[in-house]
Amino acid sequence: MAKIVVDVMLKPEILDPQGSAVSAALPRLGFTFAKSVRQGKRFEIEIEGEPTAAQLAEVEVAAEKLLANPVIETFVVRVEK
Amino acid sequence: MAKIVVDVMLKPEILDPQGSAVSAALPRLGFTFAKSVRQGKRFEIEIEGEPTAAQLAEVEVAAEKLLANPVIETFVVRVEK
Amino acid sequence: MKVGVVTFPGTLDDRDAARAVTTGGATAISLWHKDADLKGVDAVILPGGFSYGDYLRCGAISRFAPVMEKIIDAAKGGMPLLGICNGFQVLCETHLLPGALTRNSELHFLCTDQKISIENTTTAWTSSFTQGQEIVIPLKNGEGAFMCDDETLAVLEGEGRIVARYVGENPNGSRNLIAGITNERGNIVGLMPHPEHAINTLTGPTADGLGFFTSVLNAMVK
Amino acid sequence: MTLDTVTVAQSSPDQSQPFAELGLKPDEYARIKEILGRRPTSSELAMYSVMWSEHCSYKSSKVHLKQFGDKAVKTDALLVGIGENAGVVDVGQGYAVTFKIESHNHPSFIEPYQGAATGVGGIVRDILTMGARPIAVMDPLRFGPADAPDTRRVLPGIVAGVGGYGNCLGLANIGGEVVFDETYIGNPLVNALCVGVMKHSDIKLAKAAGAGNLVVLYGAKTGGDGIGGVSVLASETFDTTGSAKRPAVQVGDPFVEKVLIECSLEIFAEDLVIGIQDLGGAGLSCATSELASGGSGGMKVELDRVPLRDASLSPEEILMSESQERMCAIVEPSKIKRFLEICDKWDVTVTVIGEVTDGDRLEITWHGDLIVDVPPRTVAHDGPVYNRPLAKPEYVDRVNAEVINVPRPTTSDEIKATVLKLAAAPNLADKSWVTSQYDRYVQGNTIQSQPDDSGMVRIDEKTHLGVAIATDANANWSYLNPYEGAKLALAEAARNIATAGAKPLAVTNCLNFGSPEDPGVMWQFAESVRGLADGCLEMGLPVTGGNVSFYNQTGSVAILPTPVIGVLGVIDDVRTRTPMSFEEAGLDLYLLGETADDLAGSEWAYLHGQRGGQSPIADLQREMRLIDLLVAGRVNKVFTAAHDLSQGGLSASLTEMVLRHNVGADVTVENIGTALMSETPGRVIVAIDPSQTKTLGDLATKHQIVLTKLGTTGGDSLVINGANIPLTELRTAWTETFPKLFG
Ligand SMILES: Nc1ncnc2c1ncn2[C@@H]1O[C@H](COP(=O)(O)OP(=O)(O)O)[C@@H](O)[C@H]1O
Ligand SMILES: [Mg+2]
Repeated sequence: MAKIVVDVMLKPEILDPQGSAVSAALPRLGFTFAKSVRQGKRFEIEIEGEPTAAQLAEVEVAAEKLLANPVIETFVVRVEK
Repeated sequence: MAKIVVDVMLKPEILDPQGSAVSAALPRLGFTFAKSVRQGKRFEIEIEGEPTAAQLAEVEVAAEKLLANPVIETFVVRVEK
Repeated sequence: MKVGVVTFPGTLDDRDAARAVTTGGATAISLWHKDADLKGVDAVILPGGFSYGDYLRCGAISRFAPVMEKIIDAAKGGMPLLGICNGFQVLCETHLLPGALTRNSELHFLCTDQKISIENTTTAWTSSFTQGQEIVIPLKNGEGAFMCDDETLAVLEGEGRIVARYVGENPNGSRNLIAGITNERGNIVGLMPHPEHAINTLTGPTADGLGFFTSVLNAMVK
Repeated sequence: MTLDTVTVAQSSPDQSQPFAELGLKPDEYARIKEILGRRPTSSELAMYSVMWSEHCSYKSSKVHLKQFGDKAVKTDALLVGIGENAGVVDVGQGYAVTFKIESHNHPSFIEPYQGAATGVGGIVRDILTMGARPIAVMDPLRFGPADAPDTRRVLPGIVAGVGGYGNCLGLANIGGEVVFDETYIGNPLVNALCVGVMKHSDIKLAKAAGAGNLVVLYGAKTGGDGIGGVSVLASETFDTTGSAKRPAVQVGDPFVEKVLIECSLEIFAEDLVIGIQDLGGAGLSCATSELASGGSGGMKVELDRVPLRDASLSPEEILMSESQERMCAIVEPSKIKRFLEICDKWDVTVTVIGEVTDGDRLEITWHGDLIVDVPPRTVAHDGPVYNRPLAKPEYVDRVNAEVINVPRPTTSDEIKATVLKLAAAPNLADKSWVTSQYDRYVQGNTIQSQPDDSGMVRIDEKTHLGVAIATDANANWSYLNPYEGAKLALAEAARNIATAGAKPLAVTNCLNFGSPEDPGVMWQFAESVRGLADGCLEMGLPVTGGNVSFYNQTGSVAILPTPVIGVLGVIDDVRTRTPMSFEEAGLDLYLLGETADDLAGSEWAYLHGQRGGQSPIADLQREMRLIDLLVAGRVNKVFTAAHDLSQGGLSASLTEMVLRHNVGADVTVENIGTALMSETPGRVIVAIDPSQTKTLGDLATKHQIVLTKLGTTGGDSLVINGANIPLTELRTAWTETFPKLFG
């Protein structure tokens, strides 16, 4: 059984109020490490057996069609151990 | 400039309504690869320069305190190239 | 005239939309998300609510409902189509309208009596209003901030496709105070606030919303 | 691990069992053995432990709650009384209304968002279970001090949870309360009320009758949610440092619940169920034992058929799981096909898990092995009953003897400062930071919601029949005098209904208290119940149901006694309601009722750190005359507006009235140092057109209510005894408190 991960983030030019809220909250709690924070989504997809190239291609299609909205978001598909 | 990523997922025993909804929608669109889907959050934190061990430790603390809700969520901190 | 009102699982304001249609003088026909035909309706409303719980993204799952295929075809052929709130989100997900609706800038659900100005009275749903008319109708959503790239925004502004704008303080971070937009042809309108909850002063803040439902009576399928 | 079957239990009578960890006392465990004639199996032990917990069995409160039955008023309006999932009241025109409040206090402290969300989800299923369409919710909330850091964690989460769940269900939020006090700091109160409407013929009950009928589980799959939550959280003093028990956090899925509601209503409409029960606290243990004891026979359940979200769950855990959004129905075999079709239409998971038998046992098997064999009544209804010791706490006489010593405004500057200070007090300030996160419009029948005295919904679009609901508690008065405090809360809720012109009809309640093992707390509880029962009897209002929440304390400090009382009223034509405020100048303002020096337990005293003195004594006869006057005045169109006086007294009520439509008022009162802030109960401000002066006077005389002219409406200031408070300044004070505190 393997895990395919799809990371979905808002495009850089799209306003991210959630990320901004985190950015603003961190220094209030005394954390000063962050220059900026963006918040996105992470999908963990469990599949049966090892992922094939065809399967990964299918996940790409599903990500494009359903998991991400290409108007405002970008995504990355990868296999995680 | 480097990027620290914090992945936050619901604990496995906690119900994930969003993941279930995606799981249910995929086969309706003809995608049959997924045994199960869980949906979480991904934070991309930009920092100045290369991350130090101390900085990563601080991010861990911030994740525990702010980015994740330890009652129902787990998180992983990592550096991404 | 028959106006279809679609119910997806999790739709909430369908009865209200049907009531507004009736009050406006048309006949409301209920359409189920699994329906394969449009029951001969002359126009369609995608009402508000939390279809599929708003999970993933608002409207992202509903857009694939069987009934949507027919609606998309009919709307491309000129049938008047109004998406209110969640319906607007569905229209953006189907790409019948450009842009997307994202999280309110304050990050919580906001229910308020909102003043908007009607900026385009040539659409199928706004002909009963006068240009620049200011009305007050409820706004209630968690993800109502209209976002698009600069190019799209320029096109929308340039072609007068902003149907309604918020008046006063920006309630949710929408670009250019956009509360509603239309397609090039003017038959498809997406609107974030809820005119169906402002059809009388007994149950709504005003009766200002009725104009959307009377407008469509004048719009014939071309 | 081997399965602990009935056979195994019989052959290993001396095996030790973790009854104490499950919250059972040694005598309770002995009683279970006595009932069964053997030791319980681990599954049986699980069932008894959750069902005999305080939360499910009401073991400490039962002896007191009996009064609601014993002292009950005879009324034909009550179609279903206490005991079912919720009471049902006849509101005329063939309509029945069901309403109930429940608490979700402890889970909301641990995980504010999910705790509050699942609290709403649970009460909504109770209402649905009666056969009604849920139409509106309310949320009486209590928090620690507004500026306490933990309040900043808890309040936004709870509000978001109430909204997140309720909004997604399409239920209008028509009111609630937000109250701050130190005693709630480690123990916020999240009470949730739901109201539903149906036709008389649609009423459903929790009973499993007719051998051969099927037991059907539908809705969400069962997971490990909140296992042990019921018994652990409700039976033992809440202690965050306690042993590592199963996480008691349940996560709600409002979308699944919304679909479950629509699916159930369609099933009800086709009359496909004999009995029905929602799965709340104690999950399947509760649903199966209650359904079986509600019927005439027994029940057989194959537990391995239950659809699981987590395949590793043991049978004990499945029985105890509190996974949300599940229902259990009893269905005749001839109707099951249609039942399954409707579930399929809504994509709802549905499974036949057993059948009704003509025996008298509840038998549960796991892959064919018998793991539970009990008389269902012993689980559901024959739990232990405690007559716990009670004693009037030492503090009562001491604080009652204290003399209130607070500033009393006399000059214009002092009057203005007092009004502004009260307006900005967190307990009295504008709550729209909270309420704007709730959908008040959905379903299109909301006539009144915040900031009105009561919530009001239309239930028939043609006849305009409607119902109004208000919830109230005055914990400060209950602390000083729990007997009077409960009566006063009842009176206040009834008055809040009547200001709109609705007629009070029935009562629900949520009794939030500290540990019942503390005799002082038990005394507060007993006095509150006695007060509420006496009050309801005197006012002719039946108690239709409610909820008790004990163990609300932080360490050894109990919360203030907080009996939240909900009153439901009916109004024959919502179009004729009396609004809470005026939109025009030139109206006359009058005060109905007399003002005494009632600063004990008042907001003004609280703001000055004083909690002593004597609470007012409820005069329910006068309250009833006032209610009659308000209803008659509405029917005869005497009032332009009416607004009740409560926390913050005249100052707070005038503030709310003038800010509602931004129309000022000029009033003059005698004895301003008392009159401005006193909270004497039984008072209402009314606005009338001057042409109604004589009618109002006649009404007051007829109902023997003291009438005092206050002044007139108009202008852009609130002027009190010459002190000029511009509305802009007043509005700033009133509205900025919450955004400043919570962002
Ligand atoms: N948590 C809440 N949810 C919804 N409405 C609320 C809540 N808290 C307060 N409200 C509403 O705000 C208004 C003012 O509250 P409050 O001062 O407690 O009223 P009252 O004094 O009449 O009991 C009322 O309409 C009440 O229903
Ligand atoms: Mg009131």
